[in-house]
Amino acid sequence: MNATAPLVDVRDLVKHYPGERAWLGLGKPKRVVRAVDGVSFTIAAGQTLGLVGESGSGKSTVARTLLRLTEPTGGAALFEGRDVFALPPGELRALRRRMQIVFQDPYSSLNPRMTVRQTLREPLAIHRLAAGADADARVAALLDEVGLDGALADSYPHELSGGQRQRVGIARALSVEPAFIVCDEPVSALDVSVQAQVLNLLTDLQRRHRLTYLFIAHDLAVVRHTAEQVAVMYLGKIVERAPATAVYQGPRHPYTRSLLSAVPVPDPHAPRRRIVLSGDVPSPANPPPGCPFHPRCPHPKKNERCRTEVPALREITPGHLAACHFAAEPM
Amino acid sequence: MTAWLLRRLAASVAIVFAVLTLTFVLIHLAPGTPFLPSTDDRSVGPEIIARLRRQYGLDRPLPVQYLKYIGSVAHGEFGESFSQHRPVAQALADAVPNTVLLGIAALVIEFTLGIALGAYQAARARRRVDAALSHLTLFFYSVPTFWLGLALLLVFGQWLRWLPVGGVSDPIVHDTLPWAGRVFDTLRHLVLPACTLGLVGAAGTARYQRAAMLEVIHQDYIRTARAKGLSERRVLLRHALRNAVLPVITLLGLSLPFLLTGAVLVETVFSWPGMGKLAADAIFSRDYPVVTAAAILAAAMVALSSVVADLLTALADPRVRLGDGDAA
Amino acid sequence: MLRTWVSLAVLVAGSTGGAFALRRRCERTGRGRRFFRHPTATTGVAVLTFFVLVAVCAPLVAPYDPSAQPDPVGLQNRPPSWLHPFGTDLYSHDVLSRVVYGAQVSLGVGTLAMLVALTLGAVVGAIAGYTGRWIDAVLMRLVDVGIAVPRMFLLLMAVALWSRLPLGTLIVLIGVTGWFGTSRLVRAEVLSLRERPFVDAARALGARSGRVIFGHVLPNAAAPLIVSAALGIGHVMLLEAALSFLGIGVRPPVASWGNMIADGRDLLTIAPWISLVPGLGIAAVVMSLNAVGDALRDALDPREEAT
Amino acid sequence: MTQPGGTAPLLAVRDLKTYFVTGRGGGTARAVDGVSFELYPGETLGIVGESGCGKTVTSLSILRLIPEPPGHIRPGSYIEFDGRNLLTLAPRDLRAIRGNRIAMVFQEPMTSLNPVFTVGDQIAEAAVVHQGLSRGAARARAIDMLRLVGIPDPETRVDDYPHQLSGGMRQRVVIAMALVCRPQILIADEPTTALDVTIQAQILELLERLQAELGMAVMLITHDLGVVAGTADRVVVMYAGQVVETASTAELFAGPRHPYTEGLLASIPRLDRPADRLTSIPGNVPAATHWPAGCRFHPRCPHAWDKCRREEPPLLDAGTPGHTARCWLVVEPQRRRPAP
Repeated sequence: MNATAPLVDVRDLVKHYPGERAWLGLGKPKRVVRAVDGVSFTIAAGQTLGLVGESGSGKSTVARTLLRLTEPTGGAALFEGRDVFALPPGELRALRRRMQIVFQDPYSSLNPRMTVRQTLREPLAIHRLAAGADADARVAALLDEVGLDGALADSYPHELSGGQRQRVGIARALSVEPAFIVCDEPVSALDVSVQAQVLNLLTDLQRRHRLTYLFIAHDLAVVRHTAEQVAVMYLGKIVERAPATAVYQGPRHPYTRSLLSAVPVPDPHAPRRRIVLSGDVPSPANPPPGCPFHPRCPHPKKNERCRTEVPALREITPGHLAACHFAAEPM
Repeated sequence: MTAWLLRRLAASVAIVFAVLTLTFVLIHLAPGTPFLPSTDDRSVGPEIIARLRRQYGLDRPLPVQYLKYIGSVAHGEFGESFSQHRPVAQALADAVPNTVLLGIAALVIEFTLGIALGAYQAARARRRVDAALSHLTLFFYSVPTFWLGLALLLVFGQWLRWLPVGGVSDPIVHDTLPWAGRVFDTLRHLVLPACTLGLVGAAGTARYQRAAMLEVIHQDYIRTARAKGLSERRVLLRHALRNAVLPVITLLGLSLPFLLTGAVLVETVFSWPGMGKLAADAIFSRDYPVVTAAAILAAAMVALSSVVADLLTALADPRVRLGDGDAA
Repeated sequence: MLRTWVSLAVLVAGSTGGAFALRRRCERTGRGRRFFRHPTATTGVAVLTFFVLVAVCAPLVAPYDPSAQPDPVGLQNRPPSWLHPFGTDLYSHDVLSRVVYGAQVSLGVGTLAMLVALTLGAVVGAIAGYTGRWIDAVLMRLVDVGIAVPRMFLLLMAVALWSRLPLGTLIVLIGVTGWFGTSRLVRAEVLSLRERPFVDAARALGARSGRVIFGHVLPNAAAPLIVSAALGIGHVMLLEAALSFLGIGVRPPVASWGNMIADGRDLLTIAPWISLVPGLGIAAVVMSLNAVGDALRDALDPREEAT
Repeated sequence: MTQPGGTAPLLAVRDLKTYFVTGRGGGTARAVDGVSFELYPGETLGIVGESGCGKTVTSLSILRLIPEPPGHIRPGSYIEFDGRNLLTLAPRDLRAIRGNRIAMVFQEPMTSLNPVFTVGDQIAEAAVVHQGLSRGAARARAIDMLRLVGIPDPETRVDDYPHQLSGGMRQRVVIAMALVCRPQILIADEPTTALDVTIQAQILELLERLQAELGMAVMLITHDLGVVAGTADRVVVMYAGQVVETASTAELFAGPRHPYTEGLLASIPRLDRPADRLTSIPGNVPAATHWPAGCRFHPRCPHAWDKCRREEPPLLDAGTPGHTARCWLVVEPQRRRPAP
């Protein structure tokens, strides 16, 4: 592994869910759901990639397959040079120490029958990192690290607030000292004031431990504060990928542009140029032909080609990729 | 929808087939041979047993026996009843209509009374009426069916002498009665067994319906209905009940096994000549073909009724009827 | 006779006091509060405790030997009296003594058969739910078949094979024919728990399947299982009683509440107490079990714990 | 309080207290604890706060949709509409207002529609009940309403069941249902929270257009100050069951006077102002059973001093007309600590 190689290198990740078959596998299977359809990205060590998309875009499926919580249909995911998708179970377990996940819903991501201490001691036991008094010391240190009172160690999740639970979830991910953490919408279930606390905590931890993040969000504003690179997903595909500043200042894909304009700005005097998209996100079981975005696309030059030809994700300017036939032209 | 129905029917046939196999396996697993008189019966000589074995084909290899068994059942032949000395099919043909009559009467009581009670309780939840009815349904849900039958028999049949104590019709006068009189006579005989079976079921249904209704009442769409300015009556009867009945319809399919189990007891208590009594009596004469046939028939009835319940659910619930589209 | 009265009084006092003491202790926790919020929960616990104590202390409580026939001619079908509080039956058995020993059999069969069914159901359901794919499909089709045959007919078929059924076999038979519903329940729980993020979190941390199932899935599936066990014991007791009533369950001279009801069946008009007393016994125990089950359902509801 | 435009309020909430008894030992949750505000004809009033601040309970209390028990509205609370107190109205009179003159839209379009009835039936139901519409007229009205809220192909959609529609479509149906009787007031409780960003934009646009077309007053309840900034004329900020600040939207965003409002504004991740670190409010919202003594915000306030811990501030006039804040800083501005 040389110095320039990225820590995470996902190549053409595909995840299709077969339609359920009826009774004992008889009967006609339903249409395949193309949850993720050829997604590629890299994340350099110590950096954050923001992965943004609406519900049904496949962003959470990317997270789950990347950690092999769901088996991928195709593609490769190189982590520290090794393909996660090809690892045998034993090596995969060892790798779990290096890559971790923080979930969206702090209410259901903690086992309701385990105290905070039990939750945090479990990973230490799994990987034989500490036991007995050592483990308790580690738990105390972890709680301190995420800004929780040590007295909460013997509480059950239902006794904690949403923000506190999410901190426990983060502490659990940190307990095995990973290099890479997937943050799957870590703040979208939290209140605004608590959301800021948790975002700041994640930033602090990243600096302190030189962590690499894949930060998943449905909202471009949240990612604005955390990510160096941003990728926008629509219907299982990445439609735009670029350094954060480029995405925010010069979005190339009409979908990114409307996403940006749809974020409510807390300033009544801000100029409102809301691009309201018509219609809904189509079902991934039945994606439209051609450009997946074309039925909702507000682009003035939209034409027959958009309806028939899938635009490739191509480099428009150095480091800035977009999947639109007109990405190179000024809007 | 038609394809779905065909699939469900195929599944039912498969289930009945599996039950056939199960009965066959049970027969051959048994200690001794159930088709034959008990071996500790000294009066039967070995040569008689050997003859019987040949007669019932028990000397052939198992696969052959299995195929023969399936084949004969498919033709509606369940063999010869030892105790009644006539084909099992005939005995069943006499018994099944009685059980069906009893079962339908009990089902009607179970569901009309159960749903009405449960819905009423939910509307009056946590008030005194609800608590009183809860205790009552708990009692009926907990007493042994046959004991309740005996108690009703004692009170209404023996002490008050309002209703006949057993049988399906009056053995002496029934045949001399005109058409309407015969129907009335049968109905009079039906009241006690049907109530026994129906009340126990109704208690269970009421408990279930009450819980379902309370669950529904807390749903957002009930709040929406209230916010529209609908009367409480309309909210409960139109918006809540319609949703709360859905799981109860599913229960209909599941309740049939319990109903048939109860029928065995109730028919015995009230000497109601149905399938249950036939099977129970057959046990004592070790009339195995009858027991097996009754079990197969009962399974077929259950499988069929679960298809009917599914069909009813589909008719009542647009989410099932129109497929579970996640998005349009 | 005095011994019977004294011990009964002690048991009543003990079970009532015990239930109230338990209630005082439990009310400190949210779960206990939710349990005892049910109007029938305290009574249920008291009645259950009473009958369990009676069953355990049967030799102490019963005034006579349950199978003794002191005077088959002169002491037939006697109504309740000071010496025979629940009267005597056709064979001059003391009904109270038989009810007391019958409690042993009825409660014992109910509990043991339920344990058999629960274990089978939990194992099958957990395997089906966790492994999925064809194992799940095959097991669940098996369960479909099991549910399709009315349990009574299945038992009739099985029982008909034995000319004299040992008690142990009866228990196993009732258990083996009663796990289908439990397995569906456990499977559904496992399926929904498997999708829960905390299970994913455990897998992401590198936990092996065993740890995931025993540490995360099953403890969270335990609540509905406990509830269904409480309700299930009552159900099995009714079933045992029904089989004994039909004469194919527990056979005399061993007393069970079911065969006692059968004994009194033909004497309903002249000696109703013979059937009435064991019937009320079953009703009381099953009612208590159902009441406790209902209260447990509320107490263990995870939705309540969030608030 | 000075009235914008000098008109009389359409709806006036005075000292509303809605409490919940949480069962033995749990104590009483004072979810809404003395809330007052008014809604003027034709305006959009934003009610903003985090979860647990009492904003939803406030909106449900207006139409008395609080489940009782465990909830109850304390005597002494007063909600004036059309010269009458909604809280003491006979049930029949209250029903004549619900869905007819004051309508509500709820957060979850998924669960606020009854799954077993067609959307047409559900939309027309309020009109059938309040205006006695015939079957045919009801259907025609439902189609009109579907067209009004921008659902394509309303003639066929009218016979759809809720599960056949997408989330955004469902919320449009819910809005159509609320507006079928042309109410004077629409209470929208987090109407876009459950929706995707692009769908949220659609729904906000729709609400704005409908308000202009139908001229009703809208009470928009939300946790998102961004949504308020784009749509509301005035804003009520709630914290811990109380109103902590009211102001016109322009003024609130230009010069918030309550430290909670300031904190809330600062903690929003902004597209237009990227910052390395967000400002956050420390701590958590306290439990409704145990509001802190004194100013309820003091444990989380960077400026709090003794007085805040002791005495609960009233809603104080913050200078400009219509701007009030429940904070001692309004009268003792010198106590404000400079930002670190």
